[in-house]
Amino acid sequence: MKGWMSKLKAISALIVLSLVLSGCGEPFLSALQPKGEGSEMIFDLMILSIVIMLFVFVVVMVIYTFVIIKYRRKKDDDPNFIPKQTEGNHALETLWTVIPIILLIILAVPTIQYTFALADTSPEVNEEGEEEDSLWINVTGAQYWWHFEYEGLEVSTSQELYIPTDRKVYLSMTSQDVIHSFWVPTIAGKMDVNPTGNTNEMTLLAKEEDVYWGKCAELCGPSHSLMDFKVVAVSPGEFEQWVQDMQGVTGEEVPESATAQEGQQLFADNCMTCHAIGADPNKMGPNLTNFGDRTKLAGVEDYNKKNIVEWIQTKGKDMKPGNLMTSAPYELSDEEASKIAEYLMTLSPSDITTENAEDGVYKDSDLSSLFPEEEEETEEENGENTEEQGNEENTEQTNEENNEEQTDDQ
Amino acid sequence: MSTTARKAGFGSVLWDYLTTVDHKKIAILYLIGGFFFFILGGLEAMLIRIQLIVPDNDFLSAQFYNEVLTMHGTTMIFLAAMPLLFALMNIAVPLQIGARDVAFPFVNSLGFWLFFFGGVMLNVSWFVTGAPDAGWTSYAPLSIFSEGHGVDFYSIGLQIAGFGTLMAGINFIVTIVNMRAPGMTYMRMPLFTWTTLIASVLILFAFPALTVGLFQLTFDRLFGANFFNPELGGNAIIWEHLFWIFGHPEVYILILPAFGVFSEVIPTFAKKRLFGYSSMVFATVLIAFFGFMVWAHHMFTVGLGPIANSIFAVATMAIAVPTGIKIFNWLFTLWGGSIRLTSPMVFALGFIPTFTIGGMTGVMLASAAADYQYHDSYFVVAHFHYVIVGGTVLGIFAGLIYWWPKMFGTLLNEKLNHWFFWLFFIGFHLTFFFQHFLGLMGMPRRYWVFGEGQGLDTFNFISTIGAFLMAVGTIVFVYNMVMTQVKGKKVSGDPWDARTLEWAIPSPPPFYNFKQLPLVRGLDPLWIEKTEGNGKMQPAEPLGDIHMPNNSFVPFVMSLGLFIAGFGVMFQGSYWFLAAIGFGLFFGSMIYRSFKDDLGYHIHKEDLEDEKGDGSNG
Amino acid sequence: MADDMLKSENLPQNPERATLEGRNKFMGFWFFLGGETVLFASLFGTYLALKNSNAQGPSAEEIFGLELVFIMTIVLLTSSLTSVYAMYHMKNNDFKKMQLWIGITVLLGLIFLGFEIYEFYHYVHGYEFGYTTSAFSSAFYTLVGFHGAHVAFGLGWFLSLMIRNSKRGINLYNAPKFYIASLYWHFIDVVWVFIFTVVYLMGKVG
Amino acid sequence: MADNTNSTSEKQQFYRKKHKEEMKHHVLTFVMMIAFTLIAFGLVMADVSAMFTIPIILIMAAVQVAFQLYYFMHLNQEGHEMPALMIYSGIFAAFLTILALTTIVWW
Ligand code: HEA
Ligand code: HEA
Ligand code: HEC
Ligand code: CUA
Ligand SMILES: [Cu+2]
Repeated sequence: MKGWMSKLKAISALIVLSLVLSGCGEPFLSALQPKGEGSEMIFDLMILSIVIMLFVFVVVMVIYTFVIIKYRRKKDDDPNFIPKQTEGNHALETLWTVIPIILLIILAVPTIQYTFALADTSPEVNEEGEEEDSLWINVTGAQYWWHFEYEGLEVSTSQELYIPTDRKVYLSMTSQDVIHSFWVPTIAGKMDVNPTGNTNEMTLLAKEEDVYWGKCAELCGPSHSLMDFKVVAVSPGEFEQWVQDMQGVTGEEVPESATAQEGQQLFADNCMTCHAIGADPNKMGPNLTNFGDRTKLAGVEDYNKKNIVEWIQTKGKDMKPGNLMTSAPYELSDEEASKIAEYLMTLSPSDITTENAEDGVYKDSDLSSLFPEEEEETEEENGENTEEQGNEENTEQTNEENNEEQTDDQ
Repeated sequence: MSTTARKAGFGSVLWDYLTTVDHKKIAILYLIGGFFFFILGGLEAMLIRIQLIVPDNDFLSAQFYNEVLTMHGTTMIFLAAMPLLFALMNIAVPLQIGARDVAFPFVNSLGFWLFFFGGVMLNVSWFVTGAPDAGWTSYAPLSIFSEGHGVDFYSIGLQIAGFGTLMAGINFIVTIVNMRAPGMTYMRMPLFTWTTLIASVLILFAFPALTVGLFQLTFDRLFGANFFNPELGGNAIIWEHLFWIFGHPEVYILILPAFGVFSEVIPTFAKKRLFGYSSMVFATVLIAFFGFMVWAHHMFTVGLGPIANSIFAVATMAIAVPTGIKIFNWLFTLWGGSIRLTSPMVFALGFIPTFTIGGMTGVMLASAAADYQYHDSYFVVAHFHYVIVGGTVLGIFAGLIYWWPKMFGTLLNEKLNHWFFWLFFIGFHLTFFFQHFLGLMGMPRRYWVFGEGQGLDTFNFISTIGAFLMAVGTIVFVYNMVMTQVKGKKVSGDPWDARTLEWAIPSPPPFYNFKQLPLVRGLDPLWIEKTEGNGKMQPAEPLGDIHMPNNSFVPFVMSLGLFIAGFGVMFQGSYWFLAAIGFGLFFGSMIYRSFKDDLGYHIHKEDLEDEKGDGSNG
Repeated sequence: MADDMLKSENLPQNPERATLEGRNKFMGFWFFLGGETVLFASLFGTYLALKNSNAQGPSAEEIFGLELVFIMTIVLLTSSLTSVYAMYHMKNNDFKKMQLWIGITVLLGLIFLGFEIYEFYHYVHGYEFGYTTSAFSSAFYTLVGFHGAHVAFGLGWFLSLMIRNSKRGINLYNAPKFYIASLYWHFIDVVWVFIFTVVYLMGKVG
Repeated sequence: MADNTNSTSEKQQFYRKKHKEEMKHHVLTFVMMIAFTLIAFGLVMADVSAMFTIPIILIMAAVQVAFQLYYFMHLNQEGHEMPALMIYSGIFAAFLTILALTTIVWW
């Protein structure tokens, strides 16, 4: 199957590549420059279907142009000329029934294959034929931000999803209010997140380190178009490092500067009802554990102090119309807001940030430190309210082991 | 009793139209209503495009954008495209089958007024708490959480308009089944009649699902039901299914009559019999049949699972086959013909490549796995505008220009029509072709703004420019329509040298259509008489009295009743009295109607003989 | 011809389909019933999807009492037969008997409706099973209520026909009206057969 | 257009007889329907296993409905081809709707 698909691809390369790769879109956003397993498979399918369609179109257009030129009534034609009134032609009619059927079968077969392949969430198998541990992430969509919990790892983030490259990442997806749709064009197709107990699953496999842009693709309210997120694909080693750094955060860490310390206090007083730092399960608002490393504020705004202060003071009213932080009850002076911003910007527990999504250091790792033996059972239970159950016991062990590993690495 | 007042004043003309049950006048009402909403929907489209002309534009607010977007889709589909198609069906179908009117003239009028008041209801929302903002698909639970009364206007307004559509649908089925002239067998019916029949059948079976969905939405929002409320066990997927069980057949309701128009226009101006008539009929039926089995292709990313997705993907692709049959039949009707490039024909010729592109992107979308990328991106927006504007809207314009003489007895200016076509056509491709790429480049649909630096600027800019061209084209057409009526130069009964029955009588036809029902001797009856007879239809019956239905104001009152009741149900509390008044009017009218015999009246044979011979029915 | 339509002598065999208007009504109504099939299918589908979504509220098994529903079923089935009798007499041009049988049908319909109202009342007050209790309750009341509304409408229809035509016999103008009203009544019965089976019986079986 | 209203009493007599004949069928149909309802009711009351009961009662409901349509509503008589076609189409659409709503709503 792969064989003739790529042959077809070769034939069509001339026609299509010029069309497609002529800088169509930005490399971090365009589905036409696939950099993940899912998007590459889909891209194959697109090329195949485009080739078929171009063929059909050419046939139609050739006949069309011919007829119009040939059979147009010219000025000096006899206006009383009556063409032959043909009723039909069985041979022709059969022809244009059968050929489309064949073309459609050619398209349908890989469509079904890929549809099943993309829905496959069984564990990956390594060279020895053993099942590898699967990294499951619970994705929650909310108006207008995304929340990610790494199952069994006691790590939560929002807005920016860190994943290891060359490794299948499994997503278990729901919504906490309306329907959203999780879309990272360059590495995978999209999948809706549903609020009514229907959990969806999909996989991500990024083949290159990069920061990929994600979009919400289902109308979800005024700020639907501002519900951007990022997928940060780093090498497995870096990922492992990142997880361990994130696991260390409790939210109690005292920042260095005095203003930031004041900010921390203000934050605790005003914001902790909705926001969490550390693996706290609170997801009324985005988890801010590594807020200092964000590339964008609230997914779309430029990340700088001025904007952060404005966000806090306006509660994002104009920056993200209709967002749910507008119901926050606090009143803060500009100065206080600035202190909070200062504090928030210090929240950078890990050296692994979006910048690391470019180089290939820490490449070698099989993430095994993240999957101690005991955890295997919890994987089965993913889906329903995983964050409360099961993980609690494992936390301590995980942390300990992680710490050991960390020292090993160094 | 007849209200065909000669040289009537404005008041009596108005009254005549408010009470008319004549299919030709109802066609004009549908045309006016539909075109008004088309302009409105078009203006909304312009707002959308202006907002998206540059990145991070703040021409519209986020909330308002969603309202405009929702109303654009809803208005165009329910209040513009469908009524305009009904206008064409009303003017053409009874004449094409040689009937004096539709089966239920009263219901025909009721259908129109329900549509009209439903449309008004929807648009009143602009002035009361804001328009619906959850997209024309109104997915729950967003539509449940939506504040204000926008979505209530959507659900109640569409409910009312939907009843009207359902009635119109049943009416056409019965008309075509029961009222064909002697000799007009099913396989001699013109294709437009066929597609009207099949589209009406689709209406009959598709709209009830919407009715139920809308009731559930209304009950959830207004009466605390929990169909879609996750907290009490509801499920939002139910709405998606019901909406698309209706929604997909709906798109074939939109396209099939347009196919019918082209199947009239192309043979007429190629001066050739339609190639493969019976396979055209067969393909129409097949499209309708498959149309009911594919709805979940709008839900590929919802998570139904690979089995369901695969089944629906394959079923969807299957529709390409009958549609392809049609495309090639049209091409081979042209083959060997003597093609006149009149304006309806130019629209038909513009349709073929445009719709083929739209259909092809449809098949690409049908490839479930690939749809994970396309879905809810501008690729889909491009697809459906290619099929809707490139198919339905071009079909409506072709049909409108083609049957304009039958409606008004005048002929639109050909030159201006060609200007209109080229402006609209070029504008159309500029607007929507590049949207395919926008979608693939990562632009989701229903986006109020797109950001800078994402490579989406150029194509969006081109798209907006294109939309302006379309608007200019539309203005040319509006100007043409107005000027033609102002000049009022009359034309003959058969200005296009056409083939079907409606051209055998004067333009516009007398209110009883056919003095004597014609005898149909085959497909394209008028053409047969032109080539084998004396060019006139032979009568199938002796001249006799003609039975005509009475005008009635009741449809207007009934619809008004539902309109008023809608507000009562929506605002509740102290407004319940409105519901009482409204439903009172509605049911009261029904009872009045059932207690008052409506036997119609007769035009006497002698009066018919007095009418000037129109040179048609011998 | 118009005046002929109001004469009740010399009725043809199928008076409901003897005129074009009659045939149109007849066809149109049947088609409408085709559409109603989908309408009720959508309601049934929703009900089936939500029948276990009783949230904290009562479940189907807890509340349904089959005896009453069984009696209701019998009543409605009987009313279907009585309306057939009415049509039988219509075809024999026996107006009085027709009115009588329609009267019986209406009576049975009223009994049915009365039971249904009692049943709902019982659920609401006996089990706190209101319209807004759960997704299941909304789906249940909407499905059964839609049917009930159809019954009520049918009763109104029959009554207005009886009253309107009480002073004149069967004629070509009103025969189609009576006929389609009886078709409607049968259809309501058809729907109920499924409600009885799918909602009540299957609700008890689980 | 109307049926030939030739009303010799002979013809009337014939029709009356025919109607009577039909009426007999109707009563029979009715008895069957009551019987079916009773059986279904009995099965459920007797707590027979659900695996068995559900298909049986569904089939019986379908049969009852067929009886209603064919006998009470005369769908089998001539002149009912179009109505029959439309009812079948409606059942087809209805079937798909119910199938979908019972299978692909929860997962
Ligand atoms: C007039 C309206 C109309 C028509 C006719 C069609 C026709 C088709 N549509 Fe389209 N569609 C819409 C209106 C329409 N659509 C709308 C409004 C939406 C979006 C709704 C929303 O979300 O808001 C939509 C969305 C939509 C989707 C969902 C996309 C998504 O949201 O992810 C899909 C997916 O399968 C689809 C497929 C098709 C197919 C396969 C056809 C086929 O019928 C096309 C068949 C025609 C051809 C194929 C061309 C001619 C054929 C030949 C020349 C023969 C040879 C061809 C081949 C062998 C390929 N459509
Ligand atoms: C029949 C259906 C129909 C038609 C004809 C159109 C016509 C057009 N639509 Fe369409 N559109 C939809 C149905 C239709 N649309 C639907 C269903 C949606 C989805 C909604 C949703 O997501 O919920 C949609 C969404 C949609 C979007 C996507 C918005 C988004 O996702 O954010 C866009 C964007 O470009 C768009 C543009 C246009 C344009 C430029 C036209 C043009 O073709 C319009 C051309 C017409 C005019 C320009 C007329 C204006 C005339 C004048 C201005 C004349 C001036 C006045 C006088 C003479 C008095 N439409
Ligand atoms: C009512 C709950 C609530 C309260 C209280 C609240 N927030 Fe938020 N916050 C939110 C929500 C919801 C969002 C996500 C908004 C969006 O993106 O749509 C958010 C987003 C943010 C963001 C952007 C996050 C990101 O990942 O880029 C920052 C920063 C922020 N809040 C800071 C604060 C501060 C500081 C306070 C207290 C002074 C605060 N919030 C109080 C709910 C709240
Ligand atoms: Cu979330 Cu759109
Ligand atoms: Cu579709």
